[in-house]
Amino acid sequence: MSAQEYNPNELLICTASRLMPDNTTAFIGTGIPMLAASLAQKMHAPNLVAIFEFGGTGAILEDLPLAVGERRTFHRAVAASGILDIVETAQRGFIEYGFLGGAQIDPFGNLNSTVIGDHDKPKVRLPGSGGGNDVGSHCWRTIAIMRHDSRRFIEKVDFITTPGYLAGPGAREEAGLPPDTGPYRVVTTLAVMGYHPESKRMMLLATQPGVTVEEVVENTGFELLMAEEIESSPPPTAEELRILRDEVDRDRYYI
Amino acid sequence: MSAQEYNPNELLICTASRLMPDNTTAFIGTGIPMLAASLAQKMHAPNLVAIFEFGGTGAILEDLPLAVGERRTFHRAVAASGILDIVETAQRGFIEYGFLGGAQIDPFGNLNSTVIGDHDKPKVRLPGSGGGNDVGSHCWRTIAIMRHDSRRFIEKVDFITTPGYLAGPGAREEAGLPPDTGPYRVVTTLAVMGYHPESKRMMLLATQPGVTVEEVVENTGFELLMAEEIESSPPPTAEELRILRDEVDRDRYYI
Amino acid sequence: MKVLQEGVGPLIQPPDLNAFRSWNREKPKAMIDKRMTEAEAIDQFIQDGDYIGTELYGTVRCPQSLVNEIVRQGKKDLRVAGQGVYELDILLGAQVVKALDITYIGMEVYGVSNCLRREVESGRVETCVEWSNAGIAWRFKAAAMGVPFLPVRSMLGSDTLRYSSAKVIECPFTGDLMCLLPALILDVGLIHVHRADKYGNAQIDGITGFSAELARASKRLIVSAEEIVPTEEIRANPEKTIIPYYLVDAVVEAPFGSHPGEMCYIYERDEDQIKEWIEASKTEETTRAYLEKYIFGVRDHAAYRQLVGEKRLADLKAMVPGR
Amino acid sequence: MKVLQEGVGPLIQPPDLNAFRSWNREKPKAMIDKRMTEAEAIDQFIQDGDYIGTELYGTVRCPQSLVNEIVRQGKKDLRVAGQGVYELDILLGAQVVKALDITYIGMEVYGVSNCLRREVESGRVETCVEWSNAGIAWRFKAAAMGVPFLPVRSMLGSDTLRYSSAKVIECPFTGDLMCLLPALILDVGLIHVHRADKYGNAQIDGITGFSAELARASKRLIVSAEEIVPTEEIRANPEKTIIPYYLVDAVVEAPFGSHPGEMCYIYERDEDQIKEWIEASKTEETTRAYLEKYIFGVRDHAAYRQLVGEKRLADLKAMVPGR
Repeated sequence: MSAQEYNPNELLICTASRLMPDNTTAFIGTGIPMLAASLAQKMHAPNLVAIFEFGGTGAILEDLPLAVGERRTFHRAVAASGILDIVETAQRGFIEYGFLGGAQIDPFGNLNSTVIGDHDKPKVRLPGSGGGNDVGSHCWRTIAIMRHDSRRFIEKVDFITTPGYLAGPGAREEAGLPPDTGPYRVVTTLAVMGYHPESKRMMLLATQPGVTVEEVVENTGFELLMAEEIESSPPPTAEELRILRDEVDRDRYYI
Repeated sequence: MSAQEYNPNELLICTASRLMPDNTTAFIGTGIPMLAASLAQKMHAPNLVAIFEFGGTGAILEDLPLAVGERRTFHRAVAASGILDIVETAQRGFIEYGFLGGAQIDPFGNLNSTVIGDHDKPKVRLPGSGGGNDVGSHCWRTIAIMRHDSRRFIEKVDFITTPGYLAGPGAREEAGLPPDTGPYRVVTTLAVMGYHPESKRMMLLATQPGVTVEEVVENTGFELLMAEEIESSPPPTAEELRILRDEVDRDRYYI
Repeated sequence: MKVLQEGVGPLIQPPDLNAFRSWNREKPKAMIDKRMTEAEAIDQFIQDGDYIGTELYGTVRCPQSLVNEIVRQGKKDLRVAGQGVYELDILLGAQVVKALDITYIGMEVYGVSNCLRREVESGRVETCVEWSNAGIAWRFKAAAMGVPFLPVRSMLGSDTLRYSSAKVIECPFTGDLMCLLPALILDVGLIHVHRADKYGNAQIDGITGFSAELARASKRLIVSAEEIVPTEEIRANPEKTIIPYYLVDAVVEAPFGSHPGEMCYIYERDEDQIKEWIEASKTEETTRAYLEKYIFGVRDHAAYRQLVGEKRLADLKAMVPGR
Repeated sequence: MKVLQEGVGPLIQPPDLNAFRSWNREKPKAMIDKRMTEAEAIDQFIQDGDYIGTELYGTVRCPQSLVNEIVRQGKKDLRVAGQGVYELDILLGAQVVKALDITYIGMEVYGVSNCLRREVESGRVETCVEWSNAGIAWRFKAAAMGVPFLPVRSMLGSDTLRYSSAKVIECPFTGDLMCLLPALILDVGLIHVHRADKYGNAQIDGITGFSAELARASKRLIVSAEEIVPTEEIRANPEKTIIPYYLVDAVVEAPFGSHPGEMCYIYERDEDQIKEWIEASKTEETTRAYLEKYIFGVRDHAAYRQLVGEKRLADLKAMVPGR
């Protein structure tokens, strides 16, 4: 694939990568977030502090981790501990960004990765929370990376595995979740979305290259708020793609 | 000092040592219990599992530890962790024996090491609980090592730092302490005492060599129950004294 | 204690910490040679219906040779605490699981677990009680501490809590709402480590996941190790001991015990066999064939290693870079 | 949440975990060179009236050069969490402590602390709130977990609980009574370690006491280290890191930083100086003379080492046997 062309995963990785500032802590889950974190370290954020659920803190992501507890998640790390040390670090307020995924998302950013249908008689049994609920409860800002279609972006998820803004403004705090936390961005191959500061409903911030606002709306199963100015998310740069292909994922596990 | 003679500390150490069976766990505090544990390992209990508050488990007490967190408390240990791992091990029921001390003890084995007089306007401010309360709450059987006089063995302690049987039968359980735990022995230079199985009051089991029952009673500020048969605690043996003097405390820190 | 909300999920294993204390008191504190084979350990320590748990992360450091033996011996009606990938998938594929305290069972980048879907959607797994990953680990931690619950801020506001057996209360110090997680005491815990001595003192290299917590939350604990080492090696580095011997009931020497999963610094994951399983797990029939080939068709873990092949195992070792 | 009993002791430091979260969010996550002298660290990070805590066991691994500097700079009205021997005795001897969450302050085999007696019996220490050793460590652990309390079975039934600020409740799962310990968040934590890099990544050899817990319970953390090592040495053994850099505000290189206490594997305790202190601490006058000699009379920790003498320090090193 040439530097001008890129595949959907490459787009997601580059878009997510740019959301990670230097000298910040980020709770990194399996898949796209690992590639995004590795790319970020090699681009604009050499001191991004990657934190992995099962104990790695501050690893240098020279080689791409393929799973959340494998040796690359604590390669030349500053600390290698265990899951509770990590999640308690998040619970104590030290982790700024967290990455999430799911089968369904609603306008308030609530995520479902547990069941389609009724919990006790599910149509589809999904894997369950994993670390998702922990990340969504404790990290200051969570970023969901999703496939974008109207069966996934729906008015009401079948099961709130991981809390977004729950029923809306104030609901997280009422439930006892830490104040000032919650969903921050949703990244898809069609768009980048945020949340309205008052209503806490999902809001279109930017479209991905070549995607129209109409396409985004069409593929979203609920009313999407619109930012005053909808930006065009810039495509992956030649430099990003080069590093991604030649350094981050040399073995093409994901791209 | 010849093998036939011995000083009060040597007597206490030997008496306490014999209370530690082989292949048992014992929570060892600073001072006499350390010497007793070391002596026990070199005599009848080579596999006594000495557990030290700040993290040492199963050390080989070749050299005498002088304080509860120093290197000899985890010398060739099977594990070296921290205070919470140790006390949680006790809380989980793994530690059979625990050693205690105090400035005052009452008929139910409650111990005071906090204040003489009123807490908020103390006549004498003592060090406080330290690990005492933890040991007395969680270990199955506690052994108090005390100086024996009627100002220390009193009807009511000024402050219950460490719970014995509190107000009597059932009181520990009512307070929420783990069932079937509590004071087991009191060792002094005058006697060895236990507790009556029903009334949970202190009971004379044996006198130390050369001490009469009357002397024990005289030096006890409350009514001491009497075992059906009061034994004579055998004096330190020549072998015990030799090991104590030549191996355990070569440098005469304590003896 | 006023409870503001409680999950509808049943307590699959009740948190009786006093009974746990009495149990722990009776465990032998002597240094006993506990070495045995997978077959002996599973036969002696796991009963049908037991509540079991495995410690691992993804496919890393799985007690796989032990799990295979559970299936081989036809243990059934197991209740299982799960965060798992391949190893819980194998148990589900073998249809020996009746109830789950579940946080995550899936194939990571390969997606959902076909076996979990079949077993839960068919109702063969009768009960799924939901938790987060840390939620399960904290439940082990509570048991390890010897207390019946821990307060946390995970799970609040979610259906994960609603379908758990957690409870919500108001903190009597601050007024904050807290999720209380009940202690989880395992009948049998299974952990694979880098090295252990014959008594059970065990050490792990790299991150330690929730091994300390699960080991301390288990009434019976089976440790498998890549290598059995002399006790002097343990005593030379007591800081590294994460499981002291008195927690352990059986020590199984299991080189490549985590295969097809990996063991950091020793061997890498066998991606080909994982993919073979992903394919096989798609139908009950191919699942049975896979189990036949890798579990029922081999006598023990040594025979399993032979089946996988010396060369392939050597290759997985060779893939490990310097530290 | 129905409280069945509560201690009469005040909460010297309230457990506001939400404020702690916000504080922690603002702490820099960048790798910044945090090396400074004792004088700079104490001046910059400790204010009069602060709530401080030291981590150690007995006289082992005391942050003594930092404590000496606190006295030297005349910090006062400190609130202190204490389990301590020599180092808290020095603070009490210098009359800079106003309130104590106390578990043990004494001289171990040498008996009660004269300074504690004088300061408490005179009322200069205005408040003593009682806890057990593990009680204080669990309070740090609660803060480290980010929760406002932990349930435990220590302290139940005792006056230690009655004069604490713990509360007793009934477990909503089992009905067992539990003692709830409020989280303890320090304004400033002081820890001495074997090695740290310039960013604050810190490692300890041997047992670790409650260092992990106290470090994570501190709003500001001053780490002193026997040795500053290159970060690559830390990254080569990340399992050994007990304090990651982002918790740390100041890194002070302090060889013999624990003197007259000991540092396992490096130097032994200076029994002669401990005895000198025990004698000196008997009256206010001799206490002042001791402080004059060892603290006010020397400019800094280097001058202190010179006063103690190279030969004596070398002897303390020589007393350490092989491992």
